[in-house]
Amino acid sequence: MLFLKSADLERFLAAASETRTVYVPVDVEPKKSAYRKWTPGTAVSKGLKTTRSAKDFFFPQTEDLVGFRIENKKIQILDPRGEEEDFAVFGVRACDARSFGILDKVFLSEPVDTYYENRRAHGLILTMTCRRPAETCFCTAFGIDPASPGGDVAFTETADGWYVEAVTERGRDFLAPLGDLFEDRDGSGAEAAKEETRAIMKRLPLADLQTDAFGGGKTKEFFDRPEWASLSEACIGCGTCTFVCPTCQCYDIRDYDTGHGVKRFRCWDSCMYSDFTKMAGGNPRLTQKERFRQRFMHKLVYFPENNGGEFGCVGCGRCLASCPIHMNIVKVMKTLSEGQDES
Amino acid sequence: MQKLGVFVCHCGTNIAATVDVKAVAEALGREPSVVVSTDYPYMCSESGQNLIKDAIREHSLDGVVICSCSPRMHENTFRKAAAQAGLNPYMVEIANIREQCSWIHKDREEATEKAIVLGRAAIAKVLLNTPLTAGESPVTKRALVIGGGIAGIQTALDIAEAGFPVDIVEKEPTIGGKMAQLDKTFPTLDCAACILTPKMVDCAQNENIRILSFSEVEEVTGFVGNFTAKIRRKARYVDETKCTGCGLCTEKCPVKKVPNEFNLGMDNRRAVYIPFAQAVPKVARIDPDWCNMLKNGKCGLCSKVCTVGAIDYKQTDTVLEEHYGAIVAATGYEPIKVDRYGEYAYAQSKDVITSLEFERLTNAAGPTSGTLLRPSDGRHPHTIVFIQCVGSRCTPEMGKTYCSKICCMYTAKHAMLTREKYPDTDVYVFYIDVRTPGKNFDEFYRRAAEEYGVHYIKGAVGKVMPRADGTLDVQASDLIMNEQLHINADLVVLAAAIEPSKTARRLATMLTASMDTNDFFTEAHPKLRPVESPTAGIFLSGVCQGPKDIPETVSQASACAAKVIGLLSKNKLTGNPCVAHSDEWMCNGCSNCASVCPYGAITYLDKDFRMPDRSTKTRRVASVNPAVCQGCGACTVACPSGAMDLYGFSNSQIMAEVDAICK
Amino acid sequence: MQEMMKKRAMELLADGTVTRVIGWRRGEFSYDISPAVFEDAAQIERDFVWDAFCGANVSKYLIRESAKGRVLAFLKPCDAFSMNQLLAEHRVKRENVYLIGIPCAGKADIDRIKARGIDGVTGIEEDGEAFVVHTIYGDERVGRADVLAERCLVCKSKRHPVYDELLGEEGEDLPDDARFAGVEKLEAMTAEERFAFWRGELSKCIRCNACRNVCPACTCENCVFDNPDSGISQKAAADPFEENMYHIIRAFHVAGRCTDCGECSRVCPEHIPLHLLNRKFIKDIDELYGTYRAGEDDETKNPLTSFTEGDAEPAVVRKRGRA
Amino acid sequence: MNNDWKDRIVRMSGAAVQKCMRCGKCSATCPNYGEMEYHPHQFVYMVERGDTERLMASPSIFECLTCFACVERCPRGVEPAKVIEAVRLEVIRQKGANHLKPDDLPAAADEDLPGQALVTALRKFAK
Amino acid sequence: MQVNETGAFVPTVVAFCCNWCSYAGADLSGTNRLQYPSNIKIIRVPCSCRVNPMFILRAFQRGADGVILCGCHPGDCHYTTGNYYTRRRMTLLFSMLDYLGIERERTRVEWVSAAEGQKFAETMKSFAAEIAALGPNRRLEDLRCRK
Repeated sequence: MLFLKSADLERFLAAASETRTVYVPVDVEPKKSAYRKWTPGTAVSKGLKTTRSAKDFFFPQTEDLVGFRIENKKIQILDPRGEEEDFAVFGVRACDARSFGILDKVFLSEPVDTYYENRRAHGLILTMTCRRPAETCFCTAFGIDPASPGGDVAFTETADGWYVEAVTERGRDFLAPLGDLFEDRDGSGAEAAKEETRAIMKRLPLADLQTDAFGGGKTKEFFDRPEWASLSEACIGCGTCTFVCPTCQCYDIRDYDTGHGVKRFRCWDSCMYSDFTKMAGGNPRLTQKERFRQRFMHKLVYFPENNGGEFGCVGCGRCLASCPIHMNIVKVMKTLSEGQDES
Repeated sequence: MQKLGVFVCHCGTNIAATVDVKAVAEALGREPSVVVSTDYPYMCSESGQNLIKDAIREHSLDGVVICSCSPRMHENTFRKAAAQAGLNPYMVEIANIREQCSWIHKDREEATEKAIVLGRAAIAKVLLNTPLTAGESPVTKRALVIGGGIAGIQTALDIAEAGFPVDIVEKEPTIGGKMAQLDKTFPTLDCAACILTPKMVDCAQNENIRILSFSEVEEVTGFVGNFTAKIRRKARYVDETKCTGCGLCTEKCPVKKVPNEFNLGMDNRRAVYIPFAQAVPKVARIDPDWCNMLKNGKCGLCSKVCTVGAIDYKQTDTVLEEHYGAIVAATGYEPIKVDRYGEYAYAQSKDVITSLEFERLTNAAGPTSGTLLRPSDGRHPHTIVFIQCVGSRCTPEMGKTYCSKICCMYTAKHAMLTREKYPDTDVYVFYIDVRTPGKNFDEFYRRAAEEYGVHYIKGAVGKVMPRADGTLDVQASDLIMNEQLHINADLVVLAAAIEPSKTARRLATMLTASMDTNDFFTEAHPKLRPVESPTAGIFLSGVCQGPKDIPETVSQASACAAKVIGLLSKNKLTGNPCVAHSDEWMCNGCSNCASVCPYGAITYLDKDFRMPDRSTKTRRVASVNPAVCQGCGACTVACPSGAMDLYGFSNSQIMAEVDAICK
Repeated sequence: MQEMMKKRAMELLADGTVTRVIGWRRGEFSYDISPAVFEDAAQIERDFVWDAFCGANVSKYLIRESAKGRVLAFLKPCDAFSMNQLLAEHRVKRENVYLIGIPCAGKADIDRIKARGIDGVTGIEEDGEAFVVHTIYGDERVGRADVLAERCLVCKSKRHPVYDELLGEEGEDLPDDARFAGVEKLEAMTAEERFAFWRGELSKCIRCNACRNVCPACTCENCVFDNPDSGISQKAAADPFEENMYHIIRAFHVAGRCTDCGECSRVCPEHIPLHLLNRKFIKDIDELYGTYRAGEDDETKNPLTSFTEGDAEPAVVRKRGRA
Repeated sequence: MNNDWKDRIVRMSGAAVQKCMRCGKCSATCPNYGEMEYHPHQFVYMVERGDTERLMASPSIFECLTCFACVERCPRGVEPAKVIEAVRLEVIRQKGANHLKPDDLPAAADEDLPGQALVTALRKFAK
Repeated sequence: MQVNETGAFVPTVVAFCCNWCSYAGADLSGTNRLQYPSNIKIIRVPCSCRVNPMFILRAFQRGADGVILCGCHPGDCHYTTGNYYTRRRMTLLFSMLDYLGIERERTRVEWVSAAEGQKFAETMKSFAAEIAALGPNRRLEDLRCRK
């Protein structure tokens, strides 16, 4: 099995950077990391998760879709897209890696979103196992194994380096020319590390979180539950949960008049916002309760209903950490499940 | 898609000489929405206006942009033209390509380019204009004239003659003002009192005129056609309705040493007094600073002698509140204090006097009963020196920057009258320039010099030094002879500059009328609207607007009256529709807007709103009174939610202009 | 204190003074406490919590709650200042709120605990001047002062400018010297340094609107940034300019109204020190127009809706210290 | 008309000769008027006209006492005394005596020389 | 960014002028034929207090290099008090822009009366020169709007 020593990470990233831009998590303040473009000397974060998820690489917060130029009463239509370059994202955890599959289901089903498709085609995902999961982690509830993170190439972290495994054909092609950077070790160390991770997952406070109560076909069961009122009571209607979420994929399309033309761009939207789903005739979701319910019903009921049972959440826990009022999917799941027992 | 018309004016060569008007019309014609774009030598001319009207009708235009002179000039002209063609007048925008383009740039290419940008900004704005309809408000058919000098008197008489009630508010116990203190008037040498007092009496007798003497305006609120003024009627301790002006009290009053302000302190009056024989109203006043009864409760003589029981020691100030449709400022002037010019020794010598003091010294009702005597020793002066431009035409640090306008003429009058009455007197006038434009003015001055032998010397006086023998050594220069002179004078008369009354500044603030740096009221237009203040409903009469002599003051006062009559004869006024308005759905009732509104135009209502979920919610929201709002826009910025916006200058309109200019 | 609060809440519910109670509800890991509305004694008994992690300012909820009926709110000094400002702006019906002032010894910031490398938290206990943090990786002990929120380290006041009753001892205003240290540090930099600093911070903004939505001064029915008719609505910052624009205008709109409760900085998922913007306005107002504290009372006029004839000219900015 | 000369005098004196409205108050106020061939108002006028030679040749320029009465009294802020001072300087410079250096001072100074003269000299030559 | 024929930077300057004093002052400088640079474009507002900080930021966003706001002298406001509010608002806004590291010279407030045509022209000249010396606005521009 390929093994990359800790000391050789810099060499590996340098080599990878020759063929593509490589993004790595970097500490921006103690225990807070964000993806940055790797350049020689960039220190890779040892933290668990970046504040923002890796979905930004494929589905950025704002993206120009089309441009218009108006000259002498004539309108010209412009495609703002240039040649997309190859890039790689390093250090993607299992939860984020799974999220791409969820996004694919939305963006790559017909009609295909070519902007997203184009980025996916050029992006290489280098995943990493979790050695020190946090209390907010609950990926296992959605059948994710943080010890087998997937992606194109998976890195299994140990004390002195990483076991490296190509998961896809693209991953193999990527690793092939880099052979001399790795040692060859037997896989037992990797297995031990993976077991260690799995063991920690079992001790986490949310290890027992159950998803059985939820899934496709449960709309009627949950839609009118009285608990939504108290759950959503403190919600301030911000978009934090949606914007840090690796699977939220709603966007708005807007026009911006630059003075010499118009740029039509899309930007993330949030179902928590009061103008989400606002139409000429009004807004069907009148209060924060309906908006709040939408977000969780979507992740726990509607999405699995439309996507073969797959939940729209990967248990990364970012919303648990970021929500200004600490309301989150876990509290929702627990409250609704409890209520179900009583009823 | 809106249809716009663009009209580019040449203004003869005023614009066309520097701006390529054809290129501007062509470039703007390429803008989206513009369906017609043309140029014309004079857009403001009738044929120019017809061009616009025809285009509006022919192309069914939704908006019009006129590239021409400043909107301050012809905005109304073009709005009216648009209205005549059936377009809402507020769908017109002006791009100022004359004052702010062709006149300030020399390079043709540069000016043309700028004119196009200004045109684009106007197009961007007009696309967001909304048709506006001005509201109407009733007119209170009563005028307030502040100041009872000749200006105020004339204005009030003219307004009253037209049938409208007028109140004259005068801060002194009598009307008459400065003119009442003058002896003769140039260039005809009429006696001032002889021509003024009949007018004062007319005022008193005119049933449309109410004289509020010894009163001051304290507060003015409201707007054109609908002012409310609070007028403080100061206590005079004499019941105006009872006093017959017999003067008994003034003879019996034991306090005799009160400096008489009517004679500029050159003689004395009693503590209870009537300012002068022809005072209107002829009512006594007790001076509380001197009256023993008011100061320490001992005396009461006047009360005893008064046959009608008019004396009222317990009288207090009262405040009268009255509504007016128009307000006239006629606050007049004061001579400046001349003690600051130490070189003239005004403070050292009693024989250095101002021209106004000279008027009193030659007036039959003055301290010397009209005989010209030196204030110091009461002897007849044999050599008199008049000094011109004292404090006029100076740097701001040294005095007033303007010419006081009346000094040349009244000095010629003084010099002439002195020589006529006392031919043994030598009279010198030191001048920088003698300025005598005016009907029969120069002839008057030449008579003084030629027929009366007044010595006019070009040059200033450097120093006046009192000498031991009681005469004054006047050191001056004679620029024609190029020599320094010393004249041994008995009397020196200073032609002090005149300045607006000190009360004018406070009044201007109350009226929200603007003033220049010298505290003269600013007129709405220096040439075309000289008797109106820029603030609607406020009019200007007399010297409060700028130095002028009596004939000029009277003609301006009548002009002012004509404007007031024009206003008062309307039953309704059309307001300015460019006022603030609040979007009730966005307003959160925080009160920020009301706290910056200078007119109190914003109030709050608890209003029921039907919410999208069919519930009813009571919310506190702002409401603007469009008749009171003047459209400054202070509230729009104070409002954090953007609920408050201004018609005619909306957020989106201004931002559209910004965008057009910056792109 | 928590027990006293629960007792008073139950009493006031029972005697009909109020029908609802605003407080804080326990979370999963001790620190993740949510503001909550309680309607009966059982809920209070089970879920009501008051500890060092009850940082959320509950005053803004009273806009909504006071419109529904009589409600009891427990207010920290910070919340009470915000409350008073809301009352001054007629946003809360005073007759519909019953306000109990509660003392505050400063709130802990979980991010500062985690920044010390502590994770896998399962519970936190207060132990005098320290916290014992239980984690799946073992227990950790941290000093209270080391993990207090920034806003609490420079607390402006322990006093409640408005209340119906107080629980515990009333405190006093605290000196302001330390509060503006962060602003002063920036002011001492060159313009280039300041620009670089703010670009670094504001470029992190994801426009989640948490700062705005949590802010007790941001109570517009429809924010200009959400209103398509305002001409400046933005859903995301499509350009660095829009990041600047949003934060400048937001700070400007709350200038003279911001009580410096620090919620904006607390909720920012990107840890942008937003309080430094608001405090800059507070400091400028104090220096130029005299000390003013929003929420102190409901009579003093907001410095942006008042003036004096001798106010400083805008050119004063150009004349300041170094560029 | 010598415009260079005029500009130099105006620059050196900082006086605004064009603001003069010929009232003659400077001359009227001048205590040394009798000793002068040209009087303060004429100085101002001649400078404004660039009338170089006659003025610079006139002993009047050294008759001015620099009492500043004219500066004090001028209603237009023209400052005639400063104009005269500048003309004086110009004369001195033309004579080539514009090179007094601090090092020269000890030799030039004698006990009877008033201290103020030294200060004035330095001020003059520093221009 | 605009460049003239000699290659020198020509800034875009927006001047907000109140209708009663400064706009009239600008007209007067035109009437008196007092020149000032053509890259200054005036926007008429009823009162300086109508100018929302949004407008100033908007101008920078759209490519302005300097923004100047002119109103009646304090105490002379046509609406009595408008410019007093302007003064506070703009002082605080400018201070905030400075705090964010935006060049403090890019913004200015001047009081110009209807009689001060000369002052208007002088002010505009000096402001335009100052902005030209400062160079193009890069810190507060919107790249999408760049020409």
